[in-house]
Amino acid sequence: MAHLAKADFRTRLQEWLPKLVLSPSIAAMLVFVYGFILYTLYLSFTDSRMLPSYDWVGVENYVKLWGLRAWWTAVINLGIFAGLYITICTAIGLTLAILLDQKIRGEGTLRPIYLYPMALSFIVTGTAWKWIMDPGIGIEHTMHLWGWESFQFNWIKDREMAIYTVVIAAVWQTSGFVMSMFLAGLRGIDNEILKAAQIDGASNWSLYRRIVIPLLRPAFLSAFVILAHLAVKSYDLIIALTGGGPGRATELPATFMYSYTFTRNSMGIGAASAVIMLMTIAAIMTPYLYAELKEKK
Amino acid sequence: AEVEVLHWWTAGGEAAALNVLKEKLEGQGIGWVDMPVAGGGGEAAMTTLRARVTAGDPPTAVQMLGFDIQDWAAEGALGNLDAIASEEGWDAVVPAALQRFSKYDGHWIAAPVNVHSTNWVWANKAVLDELGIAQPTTWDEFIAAMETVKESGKTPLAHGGQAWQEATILDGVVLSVGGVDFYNKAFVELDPEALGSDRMKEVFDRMATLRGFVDDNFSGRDWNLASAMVINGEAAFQIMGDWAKGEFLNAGKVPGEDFLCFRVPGSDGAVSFNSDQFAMFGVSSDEAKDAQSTMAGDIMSPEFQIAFNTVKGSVPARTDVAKDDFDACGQKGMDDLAAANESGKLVGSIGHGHANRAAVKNAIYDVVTAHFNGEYDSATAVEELVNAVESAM
Amino acid sequence: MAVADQDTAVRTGLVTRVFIYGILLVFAAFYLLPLFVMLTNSLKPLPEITGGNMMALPDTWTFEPWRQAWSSAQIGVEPTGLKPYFMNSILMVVPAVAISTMIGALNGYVLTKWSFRGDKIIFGLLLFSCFIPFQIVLIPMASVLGKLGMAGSIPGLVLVHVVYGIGFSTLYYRNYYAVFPTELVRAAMIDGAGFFRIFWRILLPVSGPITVVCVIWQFTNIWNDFLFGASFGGQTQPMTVALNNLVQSSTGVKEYNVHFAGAILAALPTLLVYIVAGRYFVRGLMAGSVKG
Amino acid sequence: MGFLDIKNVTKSYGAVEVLHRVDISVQEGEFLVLVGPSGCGKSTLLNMIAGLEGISSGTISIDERVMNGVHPSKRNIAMVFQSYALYPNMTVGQNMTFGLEMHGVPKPEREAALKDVAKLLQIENLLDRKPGQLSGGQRQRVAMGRALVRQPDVFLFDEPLSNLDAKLRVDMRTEIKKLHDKLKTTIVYVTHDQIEAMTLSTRIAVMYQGYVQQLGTPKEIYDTPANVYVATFMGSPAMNVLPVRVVMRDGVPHAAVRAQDGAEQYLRFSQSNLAAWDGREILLGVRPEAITDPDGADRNSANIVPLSNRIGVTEPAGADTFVTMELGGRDVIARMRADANVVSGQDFTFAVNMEKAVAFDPASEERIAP
Amino acid sequence: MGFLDIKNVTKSYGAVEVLHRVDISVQEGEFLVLVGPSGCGKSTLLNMIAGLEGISSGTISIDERVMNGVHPSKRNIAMVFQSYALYPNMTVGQNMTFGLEMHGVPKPEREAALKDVAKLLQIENLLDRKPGQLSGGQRQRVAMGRALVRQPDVFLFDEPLSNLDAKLRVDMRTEIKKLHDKLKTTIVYVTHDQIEAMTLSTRIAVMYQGYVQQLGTPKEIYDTPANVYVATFMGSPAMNVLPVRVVMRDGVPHAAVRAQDGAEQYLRFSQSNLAAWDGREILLGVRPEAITDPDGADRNSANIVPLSNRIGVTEPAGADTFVTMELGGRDVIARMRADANVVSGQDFTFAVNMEKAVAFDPASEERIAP
Ligand SMILES: Nc1ncnc2c1ncn2[C@@H]1O[C@H](COP(=O)(O)OP(=O)(O)OP(=O)(O)O)[C@@H](O)[C@H]1O
Ligand SMILES: Nc1ncnc2c1ncn2[C@@H]1O[C@H](COP(=O)(O)OP(=O)(O)OP(=O)(O)O)[C@@H](O)[C@H]1O
Ligand SMILES: [Mg+2]
Ligand SMILES: [Mg+2]
Repeated sequence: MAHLAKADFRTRLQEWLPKLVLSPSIAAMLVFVYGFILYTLYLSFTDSRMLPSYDWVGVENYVKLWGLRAWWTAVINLGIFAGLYITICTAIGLTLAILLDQKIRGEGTLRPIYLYPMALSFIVTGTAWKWIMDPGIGIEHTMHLWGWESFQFNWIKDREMAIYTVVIAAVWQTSGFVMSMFLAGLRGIDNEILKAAQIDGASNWSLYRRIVIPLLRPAFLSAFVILAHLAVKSYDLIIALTGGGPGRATELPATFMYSYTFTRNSMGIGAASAVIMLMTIAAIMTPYLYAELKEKK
Repeated sequence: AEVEVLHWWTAGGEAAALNVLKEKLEGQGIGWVDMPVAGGGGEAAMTTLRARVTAGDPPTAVQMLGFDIQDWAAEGALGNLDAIASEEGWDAVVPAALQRFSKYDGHWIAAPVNVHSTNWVWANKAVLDELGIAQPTTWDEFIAAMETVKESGKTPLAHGGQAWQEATILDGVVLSVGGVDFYNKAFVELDPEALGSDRMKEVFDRMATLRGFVDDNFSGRDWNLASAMVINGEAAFQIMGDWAKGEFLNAGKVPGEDFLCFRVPGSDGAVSFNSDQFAMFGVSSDEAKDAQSTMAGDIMSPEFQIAFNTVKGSVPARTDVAKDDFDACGQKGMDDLAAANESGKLVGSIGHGHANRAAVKNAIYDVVTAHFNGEYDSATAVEELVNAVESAM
Repeated sequence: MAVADQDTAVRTGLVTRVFIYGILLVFAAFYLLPLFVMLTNSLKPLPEITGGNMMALPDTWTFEPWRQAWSSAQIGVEPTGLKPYFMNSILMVVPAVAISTMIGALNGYVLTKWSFRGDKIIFGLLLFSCFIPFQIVLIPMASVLGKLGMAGSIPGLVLVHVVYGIGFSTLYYRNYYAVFPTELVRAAMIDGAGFFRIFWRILLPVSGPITVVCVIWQFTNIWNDFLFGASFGGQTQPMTVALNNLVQSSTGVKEYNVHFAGAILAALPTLLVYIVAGRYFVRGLMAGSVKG
Repeated sequence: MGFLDIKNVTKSYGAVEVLHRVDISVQEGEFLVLVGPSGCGKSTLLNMIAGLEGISSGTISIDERVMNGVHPSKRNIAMVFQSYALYPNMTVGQNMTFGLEMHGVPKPEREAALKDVAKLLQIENLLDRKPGQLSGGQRQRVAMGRALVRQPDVFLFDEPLSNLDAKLRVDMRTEIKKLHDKLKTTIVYVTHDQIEAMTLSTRIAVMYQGYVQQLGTPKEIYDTPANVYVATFMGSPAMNVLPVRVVMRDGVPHAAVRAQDGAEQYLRFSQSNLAAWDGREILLGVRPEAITDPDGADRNSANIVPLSNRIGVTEPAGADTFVTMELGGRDVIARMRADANVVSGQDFTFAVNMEKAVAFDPASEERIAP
Repeated sequence: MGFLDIKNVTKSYGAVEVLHRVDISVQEGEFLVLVGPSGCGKSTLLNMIAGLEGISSGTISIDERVMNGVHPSKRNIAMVFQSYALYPNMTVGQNMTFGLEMHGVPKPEREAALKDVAKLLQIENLLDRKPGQLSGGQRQRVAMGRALVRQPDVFLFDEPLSNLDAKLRVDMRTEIKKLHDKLKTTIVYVTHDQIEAMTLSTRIAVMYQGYVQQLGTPKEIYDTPANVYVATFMGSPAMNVLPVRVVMRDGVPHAAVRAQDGAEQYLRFSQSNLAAWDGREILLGVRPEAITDPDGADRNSANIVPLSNRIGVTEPAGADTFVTMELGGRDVIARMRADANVVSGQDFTFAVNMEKAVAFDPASEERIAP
């Protein structure tokens, strides 16, 4: 602007205020997020064990990391877990939202029931789920007591299936929240568009398939961000539910990182695994952010 | 003055026992600031400790196990207890194997509270009597006994599928296979040859045999639930540290009458131990130092050792304490400890971080657990063990 | 005769509706199951739990576990129950939620109504910060808090939670304000209002729904946090740490009934927030995050 | 029995009745326009015809088939929504052919229909865009196109041109008119715009507060409004309605009004039935274009009456000049030619075309003459 | 030097220039109306005056004080937004006095100002309601009221009446006119509505694609449009523009046009300067109201010319009847009295008021006569 010089002080203050207001957040973010990420990156190249040390060892930690079976297990588990968790949560959330949007009597009661698990921490409910899925005392036991002797549900004790119990508990916790997001999305769709589609002769099925679901794209995106972030950060859940077991069959990168950093006193490897995790997240998030920010142009 | 104590004894008798120490200190004009963080057998507390130290605000005293103490000492974070130690003559009464952890560079840095030993077998006497089983004295008898139990339809071995519980069994099994020398060579010195030896294969074979006596529903089970199986008579044996005794006592069982305690057959004479100690962190003011050493002295005092260990199921960390207050198993433990100390058969527990550092311990966990859960056969397990230990060193 | 009056945009037949209610109820049961298990077992004496059926209602009803969990269970060396920790949590949560929400609101306001070159990048960076795993920040955070002299104190905890709460609160408010008519801001400028007065008088009063969403989110996350509480709580540990101490004790008898009672007690504030504010939750999401 | 029959239809939302016993019968090929102020129930009625709102009582039938309870998708109706209601996720082309697709029309036929309509609406080059990339006028045309590709029994238009600027609106109005002349499909059309109502319709229904006030041809509505409400609602500027006294002079009823200076003037009625109101007050309705300068007065009228008054505000508006004056205590507007020599504040003699005057009962506000 | 001076102002969004060197000088107390099609830059210009958009180059000054860079809150301007922009959380009263409060006016004064304006706008009984509880027309008045309580240097109105129905719009227009007559504050007013533009303004700026096409009094714009764009934009129905050949007959220029039957007819121009175009093609502009039935023709015109043609569509529209015919290959609209005896498809002799005709250069489309 050519005439900025003529602006009086208060006007200039008005122009600076927004940035001034934003600056503490930016500063905090730079230090506490990006600074720490850089710090972690640095640690991943050192031989830090119990406490940070500053002896450079190059990529040794990364080499070790990728040589560890447990890390591979963790990465593969994350793939399975995140994939299923995000898909199932989305599917259940969408289904419930659509059903709940049909002028359901008692919506006011059902909604908090679907939503409340989000309010609980896994320290709280992990134990309950562990019980429920434990064949000795949980569902299986109960079914046996009720006379269904052949009933079997012992996934939590099965190395192959244990990761799916984690999915169940995680889905239990967040699908209600996802439902709310979709419900909000559905309620936000212009009624006239739905009316128009009916006039156009669309049956309920094609109405949802062709009009409603495509229109929920923003809700899908928001849900994806939240679910992806929860999947990547899942830690409490594993600890409370399976403790990473049986064996180390349900280890995830977050638990892996924690155990190497803090219980195994191999902070360097822990940092390396954190860096890999962050890079993965960045790879997934950047396209989303790009789309989000471009759209607003 | 006050002491801030970070520990993970947050429940039941042990917390109450710690309260004795607290009251004692308060009687001496020293305040107690409690800082309990439970979880993962002290893992959470260690994480907290790391944060506290990094923030430059370490607690005065921290409950710690084995090599962690040495690691912290190596970081230069710990204080010095030489004064009170020499005053009270700790060098003479604390077993050398414990001193290995309580002293760094020749200086006292921690006060041991107790000695747990891990190569115990707990048995339901009623079940054994019913099946006509005598207390087994050799490995083969032990196996035979379990076969008998299995035939009766009960669970021979109660076990919880958590890495540390499997490693606890390992302690006893290694001692039963190769004795103290092999134990030390393989798991303390980490000699690759010993680690990869046929003996090691036998260790894993025995572990596999034991796995065969465990029920299917073991994975993730807490140890006290496994103990409960023995108490209820659902199972005959449990291999577990002496803290299991508390469960039996709490259930109103009497040692020798309702339940038996004996060393893992084949490991007689040897004791694999772990010891809870209070590591004393560096404090600056004299007042704090005084409080700290008063606390250390109180911990080491026979009254406290007795008060605490009778509750906890462990035995005192000093060998000159009267046995009268202890029950049968406790007395046996004390005798065993003294004897093993004499004969040099007191070894640090593999499973509880008294044989080697955390990284190595966890590497061993990984292999043992994987093997126990059927992921490796014994031969593979031996190979993996060598690799894992090597890469963790 | 009059046809059944349905003014919904989409109409469904009777069979379909029965089917819909069926599915909804099945899911309701799925969501309620763990709560049911915790609740019933918290009302049983211990032997009934170890010996009996998890799903069965108590034979003997007892509130003793609740009393114990609240006021007499052994948490550290002293049998205090969860009671004394409750206040610590409140003292931490309230300012942390308030501050992070306020900052998020201001950030959202700036990012949507005072856009400048590079604002999108800043938003992107803020958003990415939501993804940082807390485990990796523990050590550097401890050292920063130590340098600030805030380690082991409630202000320190508040700081940590605020810092890592900003990402989400900014996201929520940004998306909400993005659909707020900019005309109103312009009208207020013409009326002579400055930066803060526009925020205070124009935007904030209509931010109710999104504030509910943000507060619920932050409250739950902060209340349920264990890692930071245990690491930076010092002598003012929050309730989660106490609960953890109760539940995770390494040796001794596991008093499951007390544990469950304690777990529910620790979750009560968040449950309360959900039930009280939950009605506005969908409305807030609707107005905000989705249309962004 | 018409083609589209609305019989005794009421609509309530909860306790509030928003439509009261509406009775409209539309012949096949008719163009019915619904007009009325905001909130009078026009859209509600349209939605009921479409099946988008339930009917509280009464019946709606199309081609003798009762439609109550029939799903909208089964009614063979096409509708243009006031707010376009375009599917934002589809291209213009997809938007327009979605209805055909839903009705199982095969692709080649859809393409052909799309091409024709797109050409008609001059949006051929926009077919691949998304609605978000269109200007308001273009969107409006797509909304229209979506209805036009189909061959429904009835077209429903809900204020389809309300968002266009004046110029585009005139063009589109002409297109709709042409289209109706060609297809002869029955149309029900809601609008706020009177020119639209007057020029497009074969009949108009004027609604107010949920009642149909009058249903008739545009000419009937304009020349013989059923009541004061209809009279003032239709026509812009609105018909002047002022209280006058009926006096008999030479055996013919006259309206006695007071000009601004207070002098009473007499305007001769053409309708002799007003003799019955002799000496009583009535409401006289005169449209602005019936009050002109003498030169501009309708030369075919048999009853042009002079009226002297002081000129108030003058508003030149291009083609015309509007003059406001005070008459009978009311502001009265006259529409003059653009060049009429009128100056604010001067006295002037207006020519009033009393052939076009309407009289209302002051109590019921119903028309009493002609 | 005017009171509000817009000098050489351009505005770019990124690489796109949306306003090109706009130069407008507004005198104190003037009522300037900006008209133009959607997207031509009207709102942008208004926002720049208000300080809500930066100025890319050029200067805007009010009362000789350059305003570039001055914060909106410091410009002493009041603005009415197209979308009302009422604060939803405040009552009507608070909405209206918010500006005064921000300018530090003490409470009693605010109350007094509020009372006056509320009375003027007849919304006294609504002061305690929230905007959500108001009808469209009431909201509009509140938006207006919010501007009126202040005593700004300049009022800016952005399509303030666009959302009202016809009746309300006429009322509000009259109110604005009265208000301006009383306060004499400078006003810049954006509208799509031509009647509004013509009746309210002292001057009109017609904009198109970011250029000011013509700036002049309503009469100038209407009678002597600067180019074909302005000619067809202003006036409804639009001015008829058709290609004609100039031929000299008796030394006077005539327009030669072909009626539908193909016969050439000659319309005498009143402007002799067209002699220069003898034999060449020009564009002839004639407004619909200048083509009438002979009885309805302006009796003051010196140059009424007959024109025979076949009648196309007729559209009765209450006060008038519009007749479409084909002339010179174009559709031409004539505006007749409502009672004119015109029947679709018949031949008819129209009266064309050539005094009002305008001629344009067919290449540049600029006006060449009068
Ligand atoms: N869902 C509803 N619940 C209650 N009242 C309603 C509902 N929908 C509409 N109404 C009321 O019904 C009346 C008629 O509404 P409708 O939309 O038919 O008006 P309209 O004539 O189309 O008006 P406009 O010209 O503003 O579109 C209004 O008074 C409105 O407030
Ligand atoms: N932020 C922006 N970025 C890019 N182009 C813009 C932006 N805002 C407006 N424009 C463009 O500037 C031009 C002028 O817009 P403006 O809003 O002034 O039009 P207008 O004359 O007020 O139209 P309307 O009558 O529809 O309100 C339009 O072509 C528009 O697309
Ligand atoms: Mg409507
Ligand atoms: Mg605009």
